[in-house]
Amino acid sequence: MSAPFDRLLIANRGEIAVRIIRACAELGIESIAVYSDADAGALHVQMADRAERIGPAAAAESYLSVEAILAAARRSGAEAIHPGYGFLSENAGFAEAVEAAGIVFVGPPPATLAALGDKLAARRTVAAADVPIVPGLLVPLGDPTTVGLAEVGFPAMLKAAAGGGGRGMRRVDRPEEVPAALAAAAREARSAFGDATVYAERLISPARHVEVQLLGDRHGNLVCLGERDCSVQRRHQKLVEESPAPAMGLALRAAMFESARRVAETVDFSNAATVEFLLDDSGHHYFLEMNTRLQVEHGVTELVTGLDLVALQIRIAAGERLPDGVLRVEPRGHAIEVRLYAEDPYDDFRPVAGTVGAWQLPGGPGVRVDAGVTADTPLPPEYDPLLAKLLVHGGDRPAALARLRRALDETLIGGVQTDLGFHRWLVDEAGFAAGEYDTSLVPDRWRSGPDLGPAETALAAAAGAAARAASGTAARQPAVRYDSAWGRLARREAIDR
Amino acid sequence: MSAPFDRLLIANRGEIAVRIIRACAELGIESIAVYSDADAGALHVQMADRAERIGPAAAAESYLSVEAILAAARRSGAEAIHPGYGFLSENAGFAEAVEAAGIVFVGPPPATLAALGDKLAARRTVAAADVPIVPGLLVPLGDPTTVGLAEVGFPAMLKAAAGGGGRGMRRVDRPEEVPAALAAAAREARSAFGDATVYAERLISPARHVEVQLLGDRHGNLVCLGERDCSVQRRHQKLVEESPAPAMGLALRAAMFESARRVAETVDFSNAATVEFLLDDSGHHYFLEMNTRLQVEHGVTELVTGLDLVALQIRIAAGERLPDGVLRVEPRGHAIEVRLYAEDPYDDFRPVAGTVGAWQLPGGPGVRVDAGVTADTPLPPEYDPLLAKLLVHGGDRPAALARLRRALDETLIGGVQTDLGFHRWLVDEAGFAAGEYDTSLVPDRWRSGPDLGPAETALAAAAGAAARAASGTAARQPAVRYDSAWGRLARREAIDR
Amino acid sequence: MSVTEIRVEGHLSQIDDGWSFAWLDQARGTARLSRDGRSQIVLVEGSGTDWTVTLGGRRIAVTVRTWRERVLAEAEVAAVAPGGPLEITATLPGLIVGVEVTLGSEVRQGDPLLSVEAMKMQNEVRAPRDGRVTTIAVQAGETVARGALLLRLD
Amino acid sequence: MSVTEIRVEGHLSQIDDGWSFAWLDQARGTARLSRDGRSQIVLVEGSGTDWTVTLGGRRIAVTVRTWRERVLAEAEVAAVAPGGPLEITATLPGLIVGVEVTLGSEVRQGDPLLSVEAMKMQNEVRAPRDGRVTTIAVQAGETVARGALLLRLD
Repeated sequence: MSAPFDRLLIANRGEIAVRIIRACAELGIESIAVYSDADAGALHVQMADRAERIGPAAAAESYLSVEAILAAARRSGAEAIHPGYGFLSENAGFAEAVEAAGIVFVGPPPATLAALGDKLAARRTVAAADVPIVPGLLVPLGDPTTVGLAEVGFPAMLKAAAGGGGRGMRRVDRPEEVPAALAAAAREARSAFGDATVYAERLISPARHVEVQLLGDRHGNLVCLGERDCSVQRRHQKLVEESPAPAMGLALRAAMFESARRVAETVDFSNAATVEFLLDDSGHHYFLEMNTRLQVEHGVTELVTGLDLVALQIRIAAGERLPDGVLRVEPRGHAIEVRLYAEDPYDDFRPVAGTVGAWQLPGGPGVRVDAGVTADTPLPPEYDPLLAKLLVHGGDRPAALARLRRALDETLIGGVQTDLGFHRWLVDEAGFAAGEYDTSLVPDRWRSGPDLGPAETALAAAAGAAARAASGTAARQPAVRYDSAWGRLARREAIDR
Repeated sequence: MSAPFDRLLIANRGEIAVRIIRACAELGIESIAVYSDADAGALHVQMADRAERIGPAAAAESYLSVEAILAAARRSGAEAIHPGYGFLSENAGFAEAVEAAGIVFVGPPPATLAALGDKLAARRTVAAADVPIVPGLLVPLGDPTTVGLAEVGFPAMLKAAAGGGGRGMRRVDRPEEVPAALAAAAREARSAFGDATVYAERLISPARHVEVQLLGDRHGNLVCLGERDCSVQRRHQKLVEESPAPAMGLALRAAMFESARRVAETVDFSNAATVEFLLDDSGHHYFLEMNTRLQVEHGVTELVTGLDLVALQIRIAAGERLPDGVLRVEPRGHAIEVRLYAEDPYDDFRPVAGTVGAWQLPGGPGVRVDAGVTADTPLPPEYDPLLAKLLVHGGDRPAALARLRRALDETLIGGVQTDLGFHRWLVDEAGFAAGEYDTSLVPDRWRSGPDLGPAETALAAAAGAAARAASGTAARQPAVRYDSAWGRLARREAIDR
Repeated sequence: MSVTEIRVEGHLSQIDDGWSFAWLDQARGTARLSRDGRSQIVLVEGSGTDWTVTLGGRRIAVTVRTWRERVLAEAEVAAVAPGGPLEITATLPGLIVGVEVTLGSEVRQGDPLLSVEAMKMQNEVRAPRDGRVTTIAVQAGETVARGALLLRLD
Repeated sequence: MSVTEIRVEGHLSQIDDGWSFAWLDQARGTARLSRDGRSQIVLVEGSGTDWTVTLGGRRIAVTVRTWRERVLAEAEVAAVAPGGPLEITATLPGLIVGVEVTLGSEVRQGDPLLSVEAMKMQNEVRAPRDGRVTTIAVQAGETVARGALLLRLD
């Protein structure tokens, strides 16, 4: 099969840029990376066939600069641009500018991005198509707020109309909290999206966050590639995703798939998108939003379907038809993804800066890692602290969980605090292990994690003391043995090899 | 589900020991590694929960010592022993001694190992069960040889009755070559297996080497998990395996599966085994032998079936029934494995000694690596030079091949020559790419590989000269740029990051 | 090297018997820590007295100080402390085995004040600066908790 | 550093323009080699004059010698050669630009014998040992192939 394009530019960085570079390599397409000054030595730049500098470290002047990216595309002769996720991926203006430059945008049509980018407009459209939406306003929250909010009820969520990624969101439990929360949400929305419009939804709690993956070609074929449960979140942002969603009945799944299709049919849809829903504890689902791009967690769906979503996105963008094998695919087994962030889960998942030190990834059966960094990679503070995604696939959920536990135990990341310890805790957390969890898991059950236990303390003490005693010695040479308690001399001896 | 055993000892080393350790970790079983003095720092020792020394570097005194391994099992309280492949895995005496010690042997019953270990006896049994065997003798090649060989015809293969792994084999093209070849084969057979018995088969050429994976429990369930084409061989030993076998019709596949089942039914079979066949160019298949153990290439079948064969072996050994999902599994997509050996493909695949330097493995979708070494691992000359297995899975054969090419391009192994370059050549070799190849591929088409081309020479020259110029500089600091031809000064300049 | 004080996340700790430690890749901090035939890979980064041990993904600060380093560090703290009365407190929980000064004694920086047995080790508490002993809050044979007042200098 | 001779698997080679090279992990030999905006990761192991470059999994021996190292290496070869007449041959194909000796001259080790321009560089061929010039096989302006006889010393 001939390559869909000769050259494709990737308007992104980190692991998703690496993911798209790999897809290009497999499709026989020359990949063009772009990089800011902070990323000149980054992994995606090393791995691409070519790389184009697009500006200084600040995202607004590089990865968010339509002009800089289009100039790089023209310089390198790119025939297509894949935007990845985040940055300009859902920016209708960017997609339009790309197509105006005669370059193919790998994603839904620009008008579709525009229609779904306004979350409030999307609520109206979707509600009109008889898809259940989260109860709440269909118009912006105005002044006086009490009129609209009385209908919505409390607790409520204030949300940015142009929003996404958890920004511009505020929970309000009582009417008197509204003015301050609205001001804060509007300020955050204006700063993040340049649009201060805020609306209100009833807070669904407890709720699961479940999303449906869609793929459509430009010839009218649309396929629903199963769902993903993304309820493990901190700051309304996902940490863990799995497919199939635990304990979801056939009827509910069918109803959600039907809702997802209806949402897609309200627009001129093609390429890849995800319809997000909340599930309440009575088994009702409510449309949240439709993301018109590849999701971070697309690999979960790839593992259970055996498909390559990025390759399919590129083929669809080149005008190819979805083959029968894709339209009739059946999921197999169970897949889980955990996101490895440079964040401190013992301190409210605060992002941390620094440079990656050791970088040892797990291997063997059923394990996949999509990484954006490697040993000794500096982490620019300007960008998202996602280091890598660790994905596992097993015959069923218990097998996948056991594999995830094993894979996490094989992973060693030095230099910076990561959320690895959170994930390792999660695997053995009773509710998660049983598949019984919702979006309250992180705030209610993890909080800032367990205290350091005596076994860990003892191990850390031994390792630290031994490391100091052995710090002058060459690697693999002598071993240090403590035959005595704290305070005595550490002896060095040759290990028996 | 509770763990099948509390503790399991792995009577092997290298990548297969790591593979079994991973299965134990996922099953909740404590893993006990064994090691010779040459392996005290080896990866399998690092990864296991416990490790027991079993003797000096020589395999005969360590990994092949029944006494040393049983003593380690008793010391560590192991309830089961997994033999891996090679070493003692098909040794009926070892399996008997394990069971006599009250320990579970993870494999077929000892009597089955004995029955199938004698390749000549197996030929008689299998022929009696109406399974086609390679035409040739059913009795040892005696003196005078001409009587038996006249029936077989020329060219013929002389083979060790106790054989395996390509040892004790000789091709004879003319009657006058027989005496010397017979003496050599008998000598090699006696040295490798302690049994000089040799028989003769007609040489099937061209031939494909295709094998069928069987799995059976102790409750009468037997399942055929598809076939693997293993025709890419050097020295009658496999380098590459794939499933499904290219261009194999449904009728032939069904006939081979039926033959494999009949072979298994001639013995008291349970656990995992592989029935090997030769396929001639008229679509006939001939029984070669049945390997009563896990194959090196079992991962190929795991990728297309989604099963964990090692976990299933352990469950079967614990007396569990094969679940319905296993008995009715359907393969999906296409998988290919390439074996990464410390061998010089440019010098007749001569094994090389040394220490691994850089060790960068591929990642991303559809890639699996089972490695027995890591950066800085010394390679003991006493053992097989297999470093790792690189496996890929794709929607179809072209997708799997593209993925393999991409994964090989991401792999960097320093310190020793490997066969990586052979595999990279193979992916683009016209016959292999088309699925049209047989066991003559390596000797006829690769020989000792292509000569170094002008582009590689230029790149090597530039890299060597630049490395020397930059050898005093710190990593990631300055870049060296050649703005002039050979002979001028190399300038150092900061790279723009 | 004789190690006298180990703190894990700031808290005094001790090491159990029989650990064996070997670097795998010292430059990147990977090492193998074994005991009773069981081993695990740990990540240990740092140098001198300050180390970070990563266990199960959690970065744990470990301070490893010799007697000399501890005295110097404490003297440094004392040196920057403002003048006036100084309270000497127990840095480890332990048993007072000797009191070397009497009420009203004039002491010089570095003079021994008390002997405390802690974690199977006998440690001398020395004067962080010159001064006069105005309070002695403990006596030999008494057990003290961490942070307990031992004596005051003027 | 001025590089004068590069051999790939023993054969003289030259470097094209415009390569840029940066170590990624010098300890393990990974580096990035770029030209015209395209880059690839290469593995370069070794030190001093002897390097191994791994390309597509193939280990390729590369010798990088300065003029001085080359002369020393050749002198070493000559020094261990048995006495008697010595043939000086062209180590690179090139153009003879000057002959510094005449038939019968007595020369000392290190004396210039000829100038050869090769690969855009002018190189002097020096006497590997003391001796007398018994043959001059070339003249200025002549082009010689690698291995061609230049002159003989007795």
